[in-house]
Amino acid sequence: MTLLSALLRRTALGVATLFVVSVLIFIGTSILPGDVANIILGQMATPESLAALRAKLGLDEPAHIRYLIWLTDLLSGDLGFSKAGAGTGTVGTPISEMLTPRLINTIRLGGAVAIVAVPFAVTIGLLAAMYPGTRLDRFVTFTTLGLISVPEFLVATLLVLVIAVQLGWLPATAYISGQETGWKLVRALAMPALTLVIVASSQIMRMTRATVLNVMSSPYIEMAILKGVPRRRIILRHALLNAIGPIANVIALNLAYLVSGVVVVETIFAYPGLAKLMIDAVQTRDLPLVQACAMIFCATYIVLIFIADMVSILSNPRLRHPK
Amino acid sequence: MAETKTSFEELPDAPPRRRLRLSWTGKLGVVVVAFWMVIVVIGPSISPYHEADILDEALFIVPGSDNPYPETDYQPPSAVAWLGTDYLGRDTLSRTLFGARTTIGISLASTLLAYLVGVTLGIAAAVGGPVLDSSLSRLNDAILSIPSIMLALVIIAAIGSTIPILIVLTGLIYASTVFRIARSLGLDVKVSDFVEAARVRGEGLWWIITREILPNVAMPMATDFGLRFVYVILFISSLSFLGLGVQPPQSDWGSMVRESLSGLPYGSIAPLVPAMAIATLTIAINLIVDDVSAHSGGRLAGRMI
Amino acid sequence: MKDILKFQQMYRDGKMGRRDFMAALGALGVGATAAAGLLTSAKSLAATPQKGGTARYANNLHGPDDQMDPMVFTSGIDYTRGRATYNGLIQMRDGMVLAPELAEEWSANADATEYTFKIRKGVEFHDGSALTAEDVAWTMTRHIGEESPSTAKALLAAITEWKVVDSHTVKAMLSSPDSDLPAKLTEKQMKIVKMGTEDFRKGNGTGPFVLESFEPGVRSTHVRNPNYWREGANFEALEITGITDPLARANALIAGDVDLINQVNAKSIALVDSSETARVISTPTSAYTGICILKNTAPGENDDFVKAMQYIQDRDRIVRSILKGHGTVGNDHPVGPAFGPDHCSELPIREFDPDKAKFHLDKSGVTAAELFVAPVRLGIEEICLLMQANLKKIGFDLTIRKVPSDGYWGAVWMKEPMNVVSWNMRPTANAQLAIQFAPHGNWNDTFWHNDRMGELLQAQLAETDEAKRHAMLCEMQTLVHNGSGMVIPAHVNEVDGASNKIQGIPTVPFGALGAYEWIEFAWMEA
Amino acid sequence: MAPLIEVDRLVIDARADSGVMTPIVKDVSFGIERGEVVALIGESGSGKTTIALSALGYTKPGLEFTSGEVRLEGRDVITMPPEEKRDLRGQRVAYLAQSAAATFNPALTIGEQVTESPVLHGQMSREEAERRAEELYRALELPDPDRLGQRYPHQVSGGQLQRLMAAMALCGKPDLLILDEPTTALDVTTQIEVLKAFKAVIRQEGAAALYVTHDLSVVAQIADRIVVLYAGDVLEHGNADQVINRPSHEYTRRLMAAVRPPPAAGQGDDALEEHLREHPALAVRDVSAGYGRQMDGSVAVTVLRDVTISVQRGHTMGIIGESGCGKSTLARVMSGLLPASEGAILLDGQQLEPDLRRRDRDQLRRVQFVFQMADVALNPRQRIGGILGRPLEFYFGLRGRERRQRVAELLEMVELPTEFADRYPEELSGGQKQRVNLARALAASPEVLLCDEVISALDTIVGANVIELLKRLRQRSGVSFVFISHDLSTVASFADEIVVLYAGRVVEQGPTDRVLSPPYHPYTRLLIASVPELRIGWLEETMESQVAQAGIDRVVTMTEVGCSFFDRCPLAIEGVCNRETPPVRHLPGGHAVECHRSEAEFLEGIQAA
Repeated sequence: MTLLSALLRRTALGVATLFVVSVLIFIGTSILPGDVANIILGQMATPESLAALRAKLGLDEPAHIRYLIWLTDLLSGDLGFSKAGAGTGTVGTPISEMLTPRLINTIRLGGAVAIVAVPFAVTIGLLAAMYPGTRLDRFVTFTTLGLISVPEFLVATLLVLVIAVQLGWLPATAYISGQETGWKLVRALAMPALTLVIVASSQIMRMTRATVLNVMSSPYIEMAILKGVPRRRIILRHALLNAIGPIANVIALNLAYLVSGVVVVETIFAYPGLAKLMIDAVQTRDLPLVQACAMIFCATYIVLIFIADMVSILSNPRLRHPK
Repeated sequence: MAETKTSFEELPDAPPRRRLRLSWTGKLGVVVVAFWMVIVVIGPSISPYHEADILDEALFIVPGSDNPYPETDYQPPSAVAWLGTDYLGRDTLSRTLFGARTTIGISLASTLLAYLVGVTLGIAAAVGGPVLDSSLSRLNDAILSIPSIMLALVIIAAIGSTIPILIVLTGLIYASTVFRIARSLGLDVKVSDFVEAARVRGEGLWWIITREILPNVAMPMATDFGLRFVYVILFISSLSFLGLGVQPPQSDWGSMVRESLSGLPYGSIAPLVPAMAIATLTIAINLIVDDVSAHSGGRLAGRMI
Repeated sequence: MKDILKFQQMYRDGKMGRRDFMAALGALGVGATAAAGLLTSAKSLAATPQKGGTARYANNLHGPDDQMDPMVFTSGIDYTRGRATYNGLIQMRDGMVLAPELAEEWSANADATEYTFKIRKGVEFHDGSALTAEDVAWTMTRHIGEESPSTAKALLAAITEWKVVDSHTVKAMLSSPDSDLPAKLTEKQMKIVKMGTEDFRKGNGTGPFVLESFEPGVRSTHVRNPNYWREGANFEALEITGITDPLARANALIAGDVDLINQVNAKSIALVDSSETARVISTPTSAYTGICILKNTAPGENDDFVKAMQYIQDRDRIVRSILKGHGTVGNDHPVGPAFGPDHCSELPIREFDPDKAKFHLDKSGVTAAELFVAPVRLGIEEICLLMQANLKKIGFDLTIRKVPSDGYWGAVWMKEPMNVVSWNMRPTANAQLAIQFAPHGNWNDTFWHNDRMGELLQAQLAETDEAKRHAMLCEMQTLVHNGSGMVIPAHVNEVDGASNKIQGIPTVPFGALGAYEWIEFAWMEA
Repeated sequence: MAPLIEVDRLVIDARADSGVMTPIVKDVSFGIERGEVVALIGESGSGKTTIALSALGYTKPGLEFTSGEVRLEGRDVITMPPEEKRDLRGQRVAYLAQSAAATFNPALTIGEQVTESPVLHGQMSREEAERRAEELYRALELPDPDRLGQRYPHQVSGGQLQRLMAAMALCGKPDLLILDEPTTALDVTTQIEVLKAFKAVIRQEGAAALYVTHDLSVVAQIADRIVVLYAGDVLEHGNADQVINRPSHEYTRRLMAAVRPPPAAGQGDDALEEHLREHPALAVRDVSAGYGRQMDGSVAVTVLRDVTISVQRGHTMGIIGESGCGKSTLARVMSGLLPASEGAILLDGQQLEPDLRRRDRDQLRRVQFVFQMADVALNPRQRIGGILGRPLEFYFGLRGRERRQRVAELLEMVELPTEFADRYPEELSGGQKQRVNLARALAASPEVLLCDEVISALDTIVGANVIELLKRLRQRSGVSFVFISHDLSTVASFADEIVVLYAGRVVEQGPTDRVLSPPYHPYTRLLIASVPELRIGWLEETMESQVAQAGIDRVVTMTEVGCSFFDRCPLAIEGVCNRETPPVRHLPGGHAVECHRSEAEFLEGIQAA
C-alpha cells in the first residue's frame, strides 16, 4: 500500500468514525431529560411557555429530522447557531464564533503542557529504562505511580493553595481574555499547565520506560551488547527507535486527553477551554454546540492517532520502505 | 540402540518453567493489596461508626472544660474520631473503612465488566470476519474518541446514578480500551498454529475463542487489568468531582476527597486520608503489575555496560 | 429592614458606636458576621465614592445559556449583566425602599386595578435612540399571556394590558387588585429593552454600562455609559466572568484575581474572612431551600409523614453548622424574618423533636421513602444528609437519590414524591406565598390546594390596612406551616465576597451583592 | 605458542528463581589457536552457545559464571572491568548469531550496523569503516555492494542478511569470530553459499573462529578441530578428521548415525503392496491458489499454479522445494485452510469443498494436518491429555474413561509415557512435543496425514527418531502421508514418491528412485547437489561444479511467462525458456519432468558438470 492510498483509506475511516460519533451523540443527547427550552426557562417553565419557546427555537421537529437538518448544514460548512445569549431573540451566536476562542485556549494550554511534558517525560522514562532496578528507577517509578494515583482535582487544589494562595506567586485562576501575551499569558497558563504536566508526564514516563524495556529483550539488543555498544547508545539508538511507535501512541492519547478530557482542571482554574464548553453545552442541552464539540474531539483523536501511526511508520523502515 | 537411548536422553527443551518471583516492591504491593482486601471484607464491622453517622455535637468537648466545640466538621484527629471528621462532621476513619468496599467493589465490578465485554467483542472482531471487525472497530473508535467524562455525564443525566448504572457505564466506557488490546492480541493468537489446528479439525467459533484463544491472551490481559483497575478508580473519582458519583451518604474514596476538599485550607486531613487510600491501593497494584511485566521483558537491560 | 438602614446611617454620622451598632443589629435578629458586613458597608457610606477602576466579578453559574434577554433571566450572572446594561421602571434600594428608575413617578387608582407610570424623559438607549412609552409597553407586554416564556410572568399575572397613553406615559390595566405591583416591577426580569429587539446579544439598554463584549459561558466586558441619564456608576469598566467551583472562586477572590464573587459557600466563609484581602458580605434574606413532599401522592398525602419530616429537622444545627450562622431558622413557611413586619413572628418555631417525629412516623405507617436531591442551592445536600442521619437514629431509612441539577426542574421537581426545591426571595411576602402556594397555581410544587389560602392571597393584595394585612399574612403563614407538604428548615443568607478595596455595596436582600445594585453604587478604593 | 583463547575449567550455572544453581556448563576446557576453526557440536541444551558467549565475557540473563577462566591472550575476559569488556566485544571478539533476521535492528540501516562497532571503538573513521564494509560485501559476494549499506535489513534476503552479519562481525578485524549456528535457518542451496563465503573470509582475514552447530555435515566442511558436548560436558575433543572418521565416543557415533545419507536412488522404502482401490487416497487436480482473495474469486498473489498430484493409498508422497516454492501452501490447500482458487481436491475420488468450513466433519477427520512447529502448534494452556482427547471427543464422541484409555494408547503409539497426559506442552522437549503433535493427528484415525516440515526444527538425533517412528506408524496403520520438507535427504529416506516444486509449479514428480536417479530436472539436480555430505572437502568440490555456481542462492521468483527457473538454470535456452511455459515430459515409470530440455539433454548437462 502506498502512503497516499493509506492516507485516503484513513481519511475515509475517519469520516466514517465521525459519522458514527455524530449519530451516537445525537441519540445520547436525545434521551437526556429536558431540552434547551427547559433549561432556559428552568424552574419557572409552564407547559404553555415551553411549547411556545420550543416552537420559536425549532425544537418541535422530530429528532431524526433535526439530525438530518444538522447533517446537511454541516456538510455545507455551517455548524449552526447556539442558543447562547439569544434569549427569546431570533439571533443566536454562530457556533464557530463560540468555538474559536475556546479552541485557541485549549490549544494554548495543551500545547504548553505538551512542550514541557513530552520531552521531560520521555527523557526521565529513558533514564529509568537505562538503569532499571536502580535507585533512580525506583524513585521514578514510585513518584510517577504516586502522581498517577492522586485524583487530578486534589493535585490542582493543593497547587492552588500552596502556590497561589499561600505564596501568591501565580494567579489562582487562569481565566484569560485572549489578549494576554508574553509573560502575562505564561502566568495565566502556569497553574493549569503545571497540574496537567504532572498528570500527563507520569503516564508518558511510565509507558516510555515500559516500552523501551520491552524492546530491551530483543535479540538485536543482545547483539548490540555483544558488539560492545555502550549503554547510552543502545538505549538512544537501538532501543528508542524501535519503541517510538508505542510511545508516539501514548503521547497521542495523552494529547487527545489534553484537548477533550481536562474538564476537571478547566473547572478548577476557570479556564475557558473546550472540555468545559462541551460539559456546559450538555448541561444546557445546546445540541448543535454539543455536536460541534464532539466533532472537534473526535477529529482531534483521529488526527492524533493518525499522526502517531505515521510516526510509527516513519520510524519503522519496514513500513516506510516496503520491499 | 536400546542402551544408547538410555544413556543420552533428549535434553529438555527449556529449563523448568520459571515461576513468577516478586521483588521486595512487588511483595510490598501484595501486602498492601491484601490489606485492603481484608478491609473490604471486615471494614464495616470494625469501623467505630456507620458511614452515614453525623457525629453528635456533644462528643466534641473542648479540653479542660465542659464546653463543646462550636463545630463538628473538619475536626482534627482525636479520641472520638481517630482520623478526624469530614465536612459534615462524619468520622473519616469509618467512612474510609466503609468506602473500601464501595470503591474497590465498584471498580472491580466495572473492570470485570469492561473485560467481559471488551474481550468478548475484541476476540469476536479478531476472528469473526472483516465485516464484523470493521463495524465493531468503527463503533469502538467512535466511543474512544468521545471524552469518557462527557459520555458518563450524558448517561447519568439520562438514567440516573445508582451503583449498578455506575458499574455498567464505567464498564462499557473502559470496554473500548480493552477491546483494542483484546483484538490485537486475538489477531496475534488467531494466526498461531494451534488455532489453525483447531480450525482444521473443524472446531466452531465458540470453542476456538473460549478454549484456544482466551486462555492464551489471559496473561497479557491480566497485567493490563491491574492498570485498568486503577484508571477506573480515578475515573469514578472524577465523576464524583462533577457530582456524578455514588449516592450519598455512601462513601467512596474519590467522593470523600472531593466532598472534603474545602477542608484543605483549614489543614483538615479529611480529604487526604481517602486520597492516601487510593494512592496506596493503586501504587500497590502497579508494583505487582510492574513485577509481572518485568518478568517477561527487559531482562537484557541488566547486561548493558 | 428600614431599621438597619437607619442604624447604618446613625453609625455613619457618628451618632452610634461600633459596639452599639452591633448590639442593635443583634436585637434585630441579625447574626454577628452579617452585622459585621453591615458595619463595613455602613463604614463605606462614610467615605466619598471614588470614580474609576475595573471591577472584576465572578459568578458561580455560567454557561452557554447565559442570556442578555431580561425576560428569560434565570441566573445571577444574567441578573448582574442585566443590571449593568438595562434599567427597570422602579428599583429597590437599601431598606427595601422603592425608588424611581425609568419611571419618574407612578400612581394607582383606588382599588389598585390601574397603574399609571410617567416615563423619564431624555433617556437614551446605548444605540442612541430615545426611550419612549412604546418601548416600555412593548417590553412589559412580553411578560403577559399563557405562552409568554417570561420567567417572571407569575408576578404580573393580574395585568391584562399595557397601554401607551402618550409618548412618556403608560398604563397597566389589572384584572384584580394588586397593591404590590410596584414592588414586583423591581424584579430582575422586568428590565426595559428597545422595542422590536431581535438580537439581544448586543444588550441595547439604557443602563449604566455599555456592553462591550459578550462571550456566553466565558465572560463579558462593559464600559461606563457616558450618556447615562443620572450620575451613574463609579467603576470605569466591568469584567463579568464565571468560576463554577466554590473553592476556586473563593481562592480567586483571596488571591486578588477577581474583586467580587457571589455564593461564598459555608466551607469557604472562614477562609475569606480570615484573609487580609477580602471579606464576606452576608445579607439575611428570605430565600430558602427545602424539601417538597407532594400532597397528592404517597407518602406525602399522609399528614403525619409530613409532620415527621418537619420535626426531624435539626434547625439550629443546620443554621449553626451547615450554614455557619449565615441563615435564619425556617418555620416550614416561606416568609422569613428578612421580610421584617410581614414575617409572622407570633408563630412558634417547630423545634427539632425526634420523639415527636417518631410518633408521627409510626402513626403514618410509612416505612420507606425516597428523596431526590439536586444541588439546587448550596447546603441542601448537607441538610438532607443530616435529616437522613437523624431519621436513621429513630429507625427510619430514607433513601437519597442524588440527581444532576441540569434538567432537574423538568424531570424531577413536581414529579417525584419527595424532592428538593429552592426559591429566591420575592419582592413581597404575598408574592412569596403566592408563587408556591396559590391553589392550582403553576408552581404549586407540593400540590397543596387550600381554598382559604387562595382567598387570603387575593384579599391581602386589595387590603390597605397595615394591621389587617399583617393578620392575613400571618394566617397564610400558619396555614402553610400546618398544612402544606413543604419542609423549610432554614432561610439562607445571601453570602457573597468582595475585595477589601470595594466599598459601598448596598444591602438589598433580593440577590447577590445588594441584589446587583453594587454595579451602580459600589466603588473601588484607588 | 599459547593459544589465542583458552577456556579453562569453565563452570556456568543457571540461577533458578528459588536461588538454586543448576550447572549448565560443567568444567569445560579447550583452546583455539590463531587461524584455527574449532567447532562446538552438540544438541539443544548441551551448553554450546553458553560456552561460545563466554568468550565475550557474556552470559545470557539468568546464567552466571561460577568458576574457571576464559583467557584471551592470557587475560581473563570474565573478570574484566566493563569498559575493557566493551572494547573487547566487536573489536577483538565478534559474534555471529543464528538468526540474522532477528539480530539486525530493523530500524537502522545495514551500513550503520555493520560499521558501528569499529567506529565506536575508534578503530576506524566512518569513511574507513564504510570502505572496509564495502570490501567485505564484495568478498562475501553480496549484490550491489556500493549501495547495500543504505538499505534496511528487511530489504535483503535471509541468506544475504546472514552474510551481512559476517561482514558486521569482520568489519572490526577481530581476532576471534564466534559463529553460533549461522546456517541452520537457511535453505540448503543458500547454506552452501554462506558456508563458502564464511570459510573464504575466515581464511583471508586470518582470524580464529569458534563454530557452534548441531550439524555434523556442516562441521565437516569448516572445522579444523571439533569439541563434542553433551549436557555441559565435553565428551570428545579432537581434530576434524579424527572425530568424523574415527569417532571414539559412543555419543559421537550416535550423532554420526543420525545424519541422513545424501539422497540417491534406491533409498525409498520398499513400495507397499497396492491397496485395491480405484481412486488415490488424495488427489489434487489443476489447483491454483494464492493470497489476497479478491471480489471475483481470483487472488492477488498466486503461489501455486496448475498443480496436479495424487497420493496413493498407503503411500508416502514427499514434497520438496526451497522456501517460497509453495510447498506449505500446497498442504494448506489440501487441508482446506487456504481454499484453492481453481482446480479440485479429491478425497478417495470424492470432490472436497475448497474451504474447510464447508467440509463435513468426517471429511475433515480423514485428512489430518501435522504442523511444522510443535512449539506453537500445541496450545500452551492445554494439557497433553486434553490436546489428544479433543479430536477423540470431537470426531468419535469419546468421553471419560474411554477417552482416557485411547489417549494412553495414542501416547504409547508415539512412544511416550502415558503419564505425559497430565503435562503441559512446555514441560516436554522438542522431540516429545512433535510426537504429541503427531499423536493428535493420529487420534482422528485419518486416511491422509499432511506433515509440514515436521522434523526441520529438531536436532539431528531427535529428528531421526521421529522419522523412525513415522515409518513404523505407516507400516501399522496404512495411512497415506504427504511429507513436506526442504531437506531432500529426509524425504528421500522416507517417501515412495517425490514431487519437486519450484515457484508454485511441479517441475518434476515420480517414484523416489526415479526422481533421484538421472535424468533430473536441472532444479532437482541443484537440490541434490546442495545437500551437504558428512565428508571433509565436499564443500569445495560442490562449489566447483557449474550447477551450483549458477543456481545457488537466488531468490525464488515466480514469472508470468516461461520457466520460473530460467535465471538460475544452467541449461536455460535464451528465447525459449523465458518465453514459453515448459512442456511436461513423461518418462517411464510414472516419472514426469516439466522442462524444455529433452531427456538426453539432461544427461548431457550432468556429464558437462
